[in-house]
Amino acid sequence: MDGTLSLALANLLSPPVLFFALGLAAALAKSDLAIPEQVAKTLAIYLMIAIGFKGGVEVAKFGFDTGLLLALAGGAVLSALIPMVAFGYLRAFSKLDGINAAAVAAHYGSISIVTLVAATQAVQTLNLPFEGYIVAVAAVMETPAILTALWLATRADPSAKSSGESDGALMREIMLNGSVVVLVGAFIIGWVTGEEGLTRIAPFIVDPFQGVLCLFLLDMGVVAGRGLRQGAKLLDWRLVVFGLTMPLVGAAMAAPVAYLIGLEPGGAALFITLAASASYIAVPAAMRVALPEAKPAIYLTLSLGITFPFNITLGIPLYAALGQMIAG
Amino acid sequence: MDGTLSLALANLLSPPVLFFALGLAAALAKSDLAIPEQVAKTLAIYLMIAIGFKGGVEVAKFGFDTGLLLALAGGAVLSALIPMVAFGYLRAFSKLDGINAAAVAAHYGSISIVTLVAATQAVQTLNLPFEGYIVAVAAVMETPAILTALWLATRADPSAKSSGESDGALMREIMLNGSVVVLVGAFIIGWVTGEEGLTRIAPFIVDPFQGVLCLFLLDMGVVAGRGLRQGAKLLDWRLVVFGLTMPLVGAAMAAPVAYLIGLEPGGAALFITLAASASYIAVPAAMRVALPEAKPAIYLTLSLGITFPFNITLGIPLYAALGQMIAG
Amino acid sequence: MDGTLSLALANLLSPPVLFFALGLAAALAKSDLAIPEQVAKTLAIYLMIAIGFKGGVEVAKFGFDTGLLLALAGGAVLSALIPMVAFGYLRAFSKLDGINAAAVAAHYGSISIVTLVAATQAVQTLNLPFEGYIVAVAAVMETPAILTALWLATRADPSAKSSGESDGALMREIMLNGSVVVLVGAFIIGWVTGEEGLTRIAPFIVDPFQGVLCLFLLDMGVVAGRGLRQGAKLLDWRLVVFGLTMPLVGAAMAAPVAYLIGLEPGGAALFITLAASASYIAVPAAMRVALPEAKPAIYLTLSLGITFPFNITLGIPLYAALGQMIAG
Amino acid sequence: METYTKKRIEIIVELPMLRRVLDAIDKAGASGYTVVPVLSGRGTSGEWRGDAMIGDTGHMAQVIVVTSEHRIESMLEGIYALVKRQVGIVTVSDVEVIRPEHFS
Amino acid sequence: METYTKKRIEIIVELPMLRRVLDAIDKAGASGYTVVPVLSGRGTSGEWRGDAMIGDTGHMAQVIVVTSEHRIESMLEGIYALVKRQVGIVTVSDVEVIRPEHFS
Amino acid sequence: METYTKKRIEIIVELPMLRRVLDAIDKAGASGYTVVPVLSGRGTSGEWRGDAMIGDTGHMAQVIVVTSEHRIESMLEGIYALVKRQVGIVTVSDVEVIRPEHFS
Ligand SMILES: Nc1ncnc2c1ncn2[C@@H]1O[C@H](COP(=O)(O)O)[C@@H](O)[C@H]1O
Ligand SMILES: Nc1ncnc2c1ncn2[C@@H]1O[C@H](COP(=O)(O)O)[C@@H](O)[C@H]1O
Ligand SMILES: Nc1ncnc2c1ncn2[C@@H]1O[C@H](COP(=O)(O)O)[C@@H](O)[C@H]1O
Ligand code: NA
Ligand code: NA
Ligand code: NA
Repeated sequence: MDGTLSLALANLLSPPVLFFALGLAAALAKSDLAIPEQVAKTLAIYLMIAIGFKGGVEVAKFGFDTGLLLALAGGAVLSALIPMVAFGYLRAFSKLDGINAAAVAAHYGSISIVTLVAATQAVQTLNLPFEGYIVAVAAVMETPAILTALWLATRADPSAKSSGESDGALMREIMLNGSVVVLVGAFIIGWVTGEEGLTRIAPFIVDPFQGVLCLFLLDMGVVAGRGLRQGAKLLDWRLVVFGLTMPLVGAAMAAPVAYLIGLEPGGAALFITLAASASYIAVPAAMRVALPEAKPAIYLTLSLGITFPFNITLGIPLYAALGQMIAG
Repeated sequence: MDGTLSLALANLLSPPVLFFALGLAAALAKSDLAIPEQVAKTLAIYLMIAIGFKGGVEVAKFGFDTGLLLALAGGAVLSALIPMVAFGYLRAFSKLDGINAAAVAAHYGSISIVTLVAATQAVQTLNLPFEGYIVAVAAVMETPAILTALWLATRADPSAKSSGESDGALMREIMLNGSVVVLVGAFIIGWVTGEEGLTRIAPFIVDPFQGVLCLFLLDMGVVAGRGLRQGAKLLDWRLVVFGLTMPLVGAAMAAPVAYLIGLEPGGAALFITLAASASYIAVPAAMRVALPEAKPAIYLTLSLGITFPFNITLGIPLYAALGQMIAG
Repeated sequence: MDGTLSLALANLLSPPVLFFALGLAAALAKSDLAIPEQVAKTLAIYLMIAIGFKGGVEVAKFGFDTGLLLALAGGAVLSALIPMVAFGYLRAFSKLDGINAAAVAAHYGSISIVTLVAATQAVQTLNLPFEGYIVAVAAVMETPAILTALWLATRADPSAKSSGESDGALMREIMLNGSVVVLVGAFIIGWVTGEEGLTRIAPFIVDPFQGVLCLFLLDMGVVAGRGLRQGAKLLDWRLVVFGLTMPLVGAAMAAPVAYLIGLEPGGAALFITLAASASYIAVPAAMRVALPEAKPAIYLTLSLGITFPFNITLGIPLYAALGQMIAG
Repeated sequence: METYTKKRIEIIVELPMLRRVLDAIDKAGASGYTVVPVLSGRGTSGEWRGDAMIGDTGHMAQVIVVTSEHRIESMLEGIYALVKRQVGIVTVSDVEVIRPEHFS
Repeated sequence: METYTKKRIEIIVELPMLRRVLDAIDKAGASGYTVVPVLSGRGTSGEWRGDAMIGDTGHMAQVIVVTSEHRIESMLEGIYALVKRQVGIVTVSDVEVIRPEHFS
Repeated sequence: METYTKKRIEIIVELPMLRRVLDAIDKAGASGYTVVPVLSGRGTSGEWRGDAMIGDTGHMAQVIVVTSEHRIESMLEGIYALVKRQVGIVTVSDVEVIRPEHFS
């Protein structure tokens, strides 16, 4: 426990988290600080390449076992189930209507890559071993949640879904989404080129990685801060409570799965982090197309303004402790 | 003196200055060379983060003394006083009217971070010790000059200031300006995380720093060159003389202050550089709002096209020599 | 021969080529993956600076001999002659009319810097010595091809050239093109500052170079893939054959020249690569102005969609082998 | 120089819907369109700024279509069907063009 | 499809003044606005190019406001008070819209 | 607030031709122009997307010119001479302005 606390503190005082806080504070103080759009998009691609490639190299080094398949299956199932729990939680506890509850639920079934990146840093700092294929699990967890949420929404209100759009087309669009393609592609390239490939591009994707992450989190802080300023009026205390506790629910659902798969301590921590994290890029865009009546200000503010900061600061040390407990 | 000369030559033939010259030459030759806007903005943020963070780490390492407070106060006073001298100089020597003279004066009281960055490189090359908190002094020197200039302008022409704008709102806007926030924020983060934080992100903010500076100065060269092409017709020889000598006036005013504060040789050189440098981002924007009648082509061309190149090439070696003299 | 094959395989499985393939595949699968425009432009400038600077440093280190002048002259002559051969080839073999054939021919006389960059990587991996001034040769080879092509086009159809535009103005525009200016400028700066300059900025232009190249080639893959999707319908099998064999024709023309100049094995390989590569930035833009009737979808698809991928994957190992043969 | 009267439709639409709107424009028979970036905006669904967002949600673009009067009706219907439950606005104005064969 | 006549105001304004112009638009009661980036331009105060500048001074953006005829007068006055000493231009034109409830 | 009638010309032109079009506008006596970026488009010469291109070929920009009626004729001719063999479109519409002295 003491270890968890000191880890939490170390995490809070690490440069990435402090830069996130700086961005958040700047936005709340109405500073015009912002990373230009095109650069922010490129930083996101960079993070995908770096984490995907390194994951692939790990797999090339240590090979892979049935664990990979189990983890992929476990991740997909979690992504599909978590939205049901989230939906039930919201309908029982908050005042959200069916459509908005379904839209929010989709976000929590899906995942946040930046949260995974930050967790990977923490896990490495702690020297916890982890499976490189977790990034492949992340890719698999992006989309099932959306299908569950659409099903929940149409059960709640048959007219909820925007007409004329087949689920298949939407799924295809999300899975061909640039970030997923880069993540999976870099994973495969890392796998194919292995250590030798890594040596060639390490000065680009390894050495400056933490610094780039700081810059990206500075921007995420700005985005979260502005989102909070815009969206705060739509969130009552019940929704805030949901945004702070739903990650724990996801983590609790993922922990036994991680145990059953037999993941390493670090791998379990990352797997749990994926379940606990919420999407803020792919799922919101899908919701705009498929459930246009759901309010983006609600789901985006929850995911970006409440859950993301929670995970980055307090969640990750917790999931790391959890991973060590169940797999240690 | 010989040392100064050889230092000046070394400075002139250093990659950053040569890339600046390349950009300048390209723009004067009407090449379409340019660093895209969003990237240039990001490079500026990068420079702020790097210099701020490293300054903070220095303070974490060596602690700080009353020197910090003295330097902050001295910087603020200089920023407020230099515009008066500049205004008097312009009114006596050039043909500028009161409003334009006040607007130009504001720029010379405020500072240029890129000049500070370049000076820091020079000071490090010379192994001159300097106080990390100089970057905090830079932040403090951004704004007082603007207040002085507005006061000078309204004294010269009571209708000069754009109506309906309170000075306070404008000052708030400038102090919440993205670059100031990032500079100060990174300074604090560097201070908090210290050497350990630096180790983590040094491959991003330390190792490639000079290369990034080259890219940024290439862009500054282009900007200065185009500014010169556009604005040259508005500058007579008197204004050119002002642009080349006003930095020396600022330096002369700062040197005794640096001596009194008791700064180290490198710190004195940087302090003098701040006083000698002229703003080209924050102050021009403030002038557009507050003194719309003043001609941007005059103040921008002076600051960016005359004084910045002078400082980057000849000024910095001079200020380094001066710093060594008064503190050596 | 065996060495060539294993080199070809190693090249195919290197990170840069695999990232190119990833971009290509993503675009063909209609993914929305893309590097934002302003960033892609900056990456191109970065590559120019890096390759130019390093070339200049090589010249500073080893001095230069009459080889430089011979290589410059040889490059210029090749650039002017290759379009004639390409034009004859196209008129005899394909169904392109005179104007389109001339426009395509211009591209093959000019050069592709990214192909040169990739070839330089290969040559370095093989430890083949090469002359640093090859980058200057690249700059000289950009434009002569355009003049030849315009002459060919007006011979084929006197009304082909857009009226009112003097060739001189167009040439000036191309030679002041941002990338040429940066390439040549960085070359000179590298030359002037030498090893010492390189030490200062190596962590920016040397260490992360291959990684940045991967990112750039990812983008090139996307561009090539989209180009293919748009332009495929305009290319019949004859044009595809041309796009795959014309680089070999260029290589065959350059090999004896490289031999006569007496280039080192790596230098010969790079010289041959220049001749074998085709322009896709400067020449297309010039053609839009000077030969507006020629179809961009034809020349761009050939150059970017057929020849560039061919060179990057199979061509370069071949040219490396050729270089070793004639200079070994 | 002779000019011909056409209609200019300008649609401000959220990025996640852009592809679908462009497809509707194609289907309505327009010979072309142009997409212009948008930096920031305000409307009934609040204020936004592109550089303070991550992802496409809430980020608008502007689509310009120049087309013949007789296509307007069906085009507006196709677009309206798409955007009626989304944020976004549509305006139509008169313009003169010089190359009528360029527009259908 | 029924359309309704509105006014489209387009304002080209320097970035340092943008926030103030948007506030004036809000105050004049418009239900929204859209800001579009500008790359370069020329006017009485000379020629400029965004990628050859540093900072916001001299860099323009374009603001689009669709609003009702009856708000035009006061809106133009508010904007004019702001930009009369600045660089920048304002144009007004007629447009048809399909969702009138969207605009005030 | 009094307004004055002017013409607004909007030209969508390929980047390699942009400089030449701006020069033609200058020569025709307009007091200014504004260049706006374009993200993507479709026309008789196919579909394109700026972030899937390298170089300026096929990449469009939009030029806006506000000018007096009497200059339209010669300006359109100058522009037409430039773009008639290129891709690109030109539209003209009526606008009101508030500062007539700003436009020639
Ligand atoms: N009256 C208006 N004038 C100009 N743009 C508007 C207007 N109303 C809305 N918009 C644009 O359309 C977007 C969505 O509007 P809304 O659906 O009302 O939230 C806004 O963010 C603006 O970019
Ligand atoms: N006649 C015009 N047509 C289009 N844009 C213009 C015109 N005049 C000025 N502008 C734009 O407004 C900016 C400032 O104009 P000015 O205040 O005349 O210097 C210019 O840089 C252009 O972007
Ligand atoms: N009808 C249209 N409406 C709007 N923009 C168009 C139209 N036709 C062409 N364009 C724009 O002009 C560019 C070139 O058109 P084109 O010359 O027809 O290929 C296209 O890529 C579009 O950006
Ligand atoms: Na999740
Ligand atoms: Na100063
Ligand atoms: Na060639």
